[in-house]
Amino acid sequence: MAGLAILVPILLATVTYELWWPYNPNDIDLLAINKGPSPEHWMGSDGVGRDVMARLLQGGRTSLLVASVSMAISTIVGFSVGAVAGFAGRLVDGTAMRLVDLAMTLPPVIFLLVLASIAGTGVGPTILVISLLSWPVLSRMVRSRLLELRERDFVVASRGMGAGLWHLLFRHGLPNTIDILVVYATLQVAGGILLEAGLSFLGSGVTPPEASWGNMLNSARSVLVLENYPRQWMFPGAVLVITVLAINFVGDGLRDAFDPRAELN
Amino acid sequence: MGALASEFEVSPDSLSYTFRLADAKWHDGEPFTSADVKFTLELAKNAESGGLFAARSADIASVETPDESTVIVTLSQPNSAFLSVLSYVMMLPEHALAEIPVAEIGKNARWSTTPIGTGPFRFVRYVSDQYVELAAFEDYREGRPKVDRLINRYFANPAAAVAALKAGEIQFSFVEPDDARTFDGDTAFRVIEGDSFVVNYVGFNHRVGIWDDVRVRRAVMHAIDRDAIITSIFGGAAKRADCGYVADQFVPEGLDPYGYDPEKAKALLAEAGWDEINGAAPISWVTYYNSPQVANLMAAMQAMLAQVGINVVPRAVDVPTYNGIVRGETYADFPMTYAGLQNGPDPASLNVGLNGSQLPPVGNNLMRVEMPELSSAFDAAMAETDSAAAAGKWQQVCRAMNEQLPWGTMWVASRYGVASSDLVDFHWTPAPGSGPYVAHPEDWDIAP
Amino acid sequence: MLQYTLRRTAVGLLMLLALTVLIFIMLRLAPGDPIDAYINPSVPMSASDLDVLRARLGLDQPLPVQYFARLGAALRGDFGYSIQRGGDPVLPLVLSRIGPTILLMVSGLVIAIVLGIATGIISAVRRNQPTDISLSIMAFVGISSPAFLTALLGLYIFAVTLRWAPAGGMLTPGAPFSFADLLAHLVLPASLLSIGHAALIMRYMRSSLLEVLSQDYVRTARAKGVREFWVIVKHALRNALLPVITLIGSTIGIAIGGAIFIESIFDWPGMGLLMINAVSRRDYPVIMCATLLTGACVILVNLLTDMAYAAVDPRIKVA
Amino acid sequence: MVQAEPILQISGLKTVFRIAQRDVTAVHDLDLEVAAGETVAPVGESGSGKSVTGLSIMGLLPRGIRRVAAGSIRLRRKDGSTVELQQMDGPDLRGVSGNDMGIVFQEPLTSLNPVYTVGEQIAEPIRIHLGKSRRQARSEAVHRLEDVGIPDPQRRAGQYPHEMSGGMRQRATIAMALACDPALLIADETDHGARCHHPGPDSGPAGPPAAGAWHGHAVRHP
Repeated sequence: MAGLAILVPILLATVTYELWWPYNPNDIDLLAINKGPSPEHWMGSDGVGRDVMARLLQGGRTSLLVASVSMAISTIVGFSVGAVAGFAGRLVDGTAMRLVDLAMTLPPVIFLLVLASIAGTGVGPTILVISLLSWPVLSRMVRSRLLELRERDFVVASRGMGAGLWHLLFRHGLPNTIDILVVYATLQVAGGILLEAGLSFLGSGVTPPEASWGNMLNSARSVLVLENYPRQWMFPGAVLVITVLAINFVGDGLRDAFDPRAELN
Repeated sequence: MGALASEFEVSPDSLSYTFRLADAKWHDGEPFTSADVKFTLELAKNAESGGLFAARSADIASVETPDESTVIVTLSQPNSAFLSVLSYVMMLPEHALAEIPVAEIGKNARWSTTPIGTGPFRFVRYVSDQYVELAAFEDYREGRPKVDRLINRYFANPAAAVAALKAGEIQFSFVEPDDARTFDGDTAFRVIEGDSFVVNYVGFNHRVGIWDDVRVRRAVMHAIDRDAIITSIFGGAAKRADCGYVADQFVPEGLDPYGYDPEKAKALLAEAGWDEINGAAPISWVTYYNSPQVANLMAAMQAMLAQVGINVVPRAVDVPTYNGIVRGETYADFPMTYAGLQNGPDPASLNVGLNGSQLPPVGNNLMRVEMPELSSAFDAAMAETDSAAAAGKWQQVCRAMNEQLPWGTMWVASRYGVASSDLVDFHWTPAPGSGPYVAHPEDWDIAP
Repeated sequence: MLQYTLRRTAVGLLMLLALTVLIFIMLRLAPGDPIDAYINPSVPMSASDLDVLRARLGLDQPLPVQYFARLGAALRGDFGYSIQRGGDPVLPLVLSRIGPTILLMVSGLVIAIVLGIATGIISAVRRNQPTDISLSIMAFVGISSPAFLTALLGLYIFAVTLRWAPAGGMLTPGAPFSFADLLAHLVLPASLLSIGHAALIMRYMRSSLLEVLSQDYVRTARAKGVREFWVIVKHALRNALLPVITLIGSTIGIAIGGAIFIESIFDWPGMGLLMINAVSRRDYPVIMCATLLTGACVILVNLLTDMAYAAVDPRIKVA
Repeated sequence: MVQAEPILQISGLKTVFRIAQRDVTAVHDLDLEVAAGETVAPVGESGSGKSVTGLSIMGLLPRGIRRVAAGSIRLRRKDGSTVELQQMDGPDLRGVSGNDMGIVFQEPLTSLNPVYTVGEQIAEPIRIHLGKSRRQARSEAVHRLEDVGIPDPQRRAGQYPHEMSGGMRQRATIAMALACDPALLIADETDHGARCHHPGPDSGPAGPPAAGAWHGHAVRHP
């Protein structure tokens, strides 16, 4: 609950900031670069005189968008592959799992490089990269849950009645893995935000000057900024950590909610 | 090479160069002789060796060695860049390499584990991605160096180099211009400023069609407030470039400074019919620079160009990706670039990037500049062997660049090195690594 | 058991083959090749020179020809020469990097495992008490911080400002090898590396132990008069370790590719740094060999994890 | 063999649960006596507090959410001394549970630890309370398995719970509860195992344990 109390205002602020914050995230002011916080610029200005607060809010919008869309994609892909592997026969299962293993064996650096250079950099490719890196974990979890289930009477029964794969997936697969999915989804949003930040560090995330928390944090790479203008990375860093923290709390709460024993608390 | 010749003469027809070699020894004790020079130059000409100078040393007709310390190089045609090319060539010991097949030299294990040279320090070991260790060479021609060992450390991340410098683990390093500023006022360090000899430019791809009208290119120049960027983002550490050169002798009077004037830029665009040519469609703006400072520069320029109605989208890629793109034929992938090209100390460096005869695959004219006036200015300057007259010819090149705007030349930034104040007699220029700068490491010493 | 191992090995080899094909194709899809990486864009260079170099490296051949030539050589144990490093043979180069990565990874993981399991147990036993809450918050902050930021800050605070540790590298350059020197260079990156893992292990340990502590057999153990300490250590912990082992296994698998951020920020000469450098220079032979080696390690670790699982839990039959 | 003082004497027991900030009384004012050799079988509906009473005696209610609000539980130990279980704290109570009183739970599968062999689990209380060596405890455990009628006990002792049938496991849990010849055996709805076998009079110096069989349906005891 504490998680939601933090998350909702952050979400609201990033979505509505244009209505109440006078500065534009990409407006430069070369006469006022690297300024400290002031009544006009609450968080100061960055290396080209852009308002840090406006960039923070716009960056939050980008980061959250990247994280949520990639979460949706990786959840769908992860569930589908895991569920098909879990319900279909041994051959399909074996193939799908080797595919998952292969995806997990690929060195992420190469994956990133290639995807980024084929697809270019920016919001779309970043979403793609994060989704492609994340789905195998979910597939494994869904599959192992469904494998337990496959032998149970009701699945055998509905199979005996000639239920198709589609039916199995949505009538039995989805309800029985919904807890995994929901928890994974929340944690993946948090993971997505962190991955986006990491990608920016490697130079292949959302490209500047488009603001994202990742590329704002990335300015800490410059010793000048790290040392002399700490607020340029501290504010986005703090907001990023707090947001991820809040999402993780929500995820933890959901996990408890899906665990019947937790009611005893 | 330059450092190993004690003196040289050029024949009146500019075809024959006679070098007198300095009295030097290889690190294994063997004397450095004219045979080594002949061996090296012939190897450089031979494309099979995998050297990068094959095309540029193609003009060498013959190399003669009348005695151990004299070399006569004859060219098939005059080439004013010859001495400059020669200064890049590293001499190789014939006695150590002669029996290795030419095609194998590039990947021969013995050479990569025990290279020898004639410099003040000899190679001890190389730990990959970590450091090179060098030790004083007792028989160095100008006397034994003062320090016993020299270690050249490699850093993957510029911040780590700065950290190591600040932590006292290393005594000097190149630093990013921004990072150099963090040493201001710190008495434990000395910040050394040097000319980068690299002109940064906004590259217009002349094959995509949107830059054909010179008024559009001029509008770009007027839209960008270069002086403000140099003052604020560079902190003054750059010179405005109104053509490819900033060195006084190559810059004529009366160049158009393209002052910051967004209204004029808009007017020029309207005249040229920019709305018809491209309008607000996004233009991908590719660069291989990945430093935080360039990200800031490009963000500033993007915002300025947006004000006049040119919508550019910066895209930073790594060096191989950049080279892969700009050397390819898919012009739509790089309608615009932000890049740099070496413009000195030898002004001829720019020829290969701007002369119409240097279009790929022959040369490095990646923006596909084909401007007859500019090309002939380059040809004239390249053929001029009289150094006094050459400066005037290079001024012509500069003037043509300023008028025609094959590129939007922006500035020449300074390069920085930071050295610990403990270093004594430390002469070192933070210039491009391949340049012929005399650093005299044999004099360096660390204060007790 | 033998049959199982053999089958897994065969599948593993097939996967490695698939991996090489995949990497090969992906590398060639990326724009820029080793020659493009070789040239500094600000130094003039003619394209015809470069084509000569390409031909010398065989980069002008059709892709399948290049692939099978490489594969054939690799099967004979010849992994080629590094393009970037002036012809160093690849295999010794890559092998020389595995040691430092394993050293860093193992130290980091040992710190993480000890710290994570200990705090996880304390948290579970003191569930919802102040100790648990503060440990949990710390773990959440650890999980929620970007790795590169903690590494940069750690470098800056401990190496530059406080000067407690060297700023990078594995050994003091030029100094004779000493264990103390290695340790001094290792402490900071290993500790920073362990933060995220420790936090994750702690969370898993805590929830897994809580789950196990509510099991009937724990009650049975108490009913037998077993001391609380032994109830936890002997009866609960062994059961609770199962999911944690899976987690650690998959972590090892990922970490063998090198802790990219830590290695590049601290210039640790491991696989991560090698890979980043090789990728940025498009050093195909090095990338292929390194990928193959890390891929083999990941597959091996997966196999070992499954076996460790079977050792801890008699219900799981390795078959 | 009925003796004058009862093995177990419960008076005025009240056990309260705290669930979701509300107190729920699970056992209200219970009086109960079990004499030596006697079998007492409380009968009641599901949820009437039979199991809770058993757990209250053993001190096994989950910590944090339960408390025994009132009453006393007195147990006569194997050595004849009588203790008040309500006043005993952890270490003291541990000396009693598994030693002077044993409990058999409802679910035989889940009450056995899956990662140890049955023999190890039966031997554990013997080692703790009777101070036997690992080897001695092990052979004692085999005897206990034999006592509850498991054929081939030597082999069975080396098996893991999941390798046994449901009935086997049931007997194994009983063997575990009886490992130290407790004075009191609490059988929590152990209907099918308890009826079959019971240690004979020769199984220990204190004689057969008094048993409380908390059943919902019927009492079956020889």
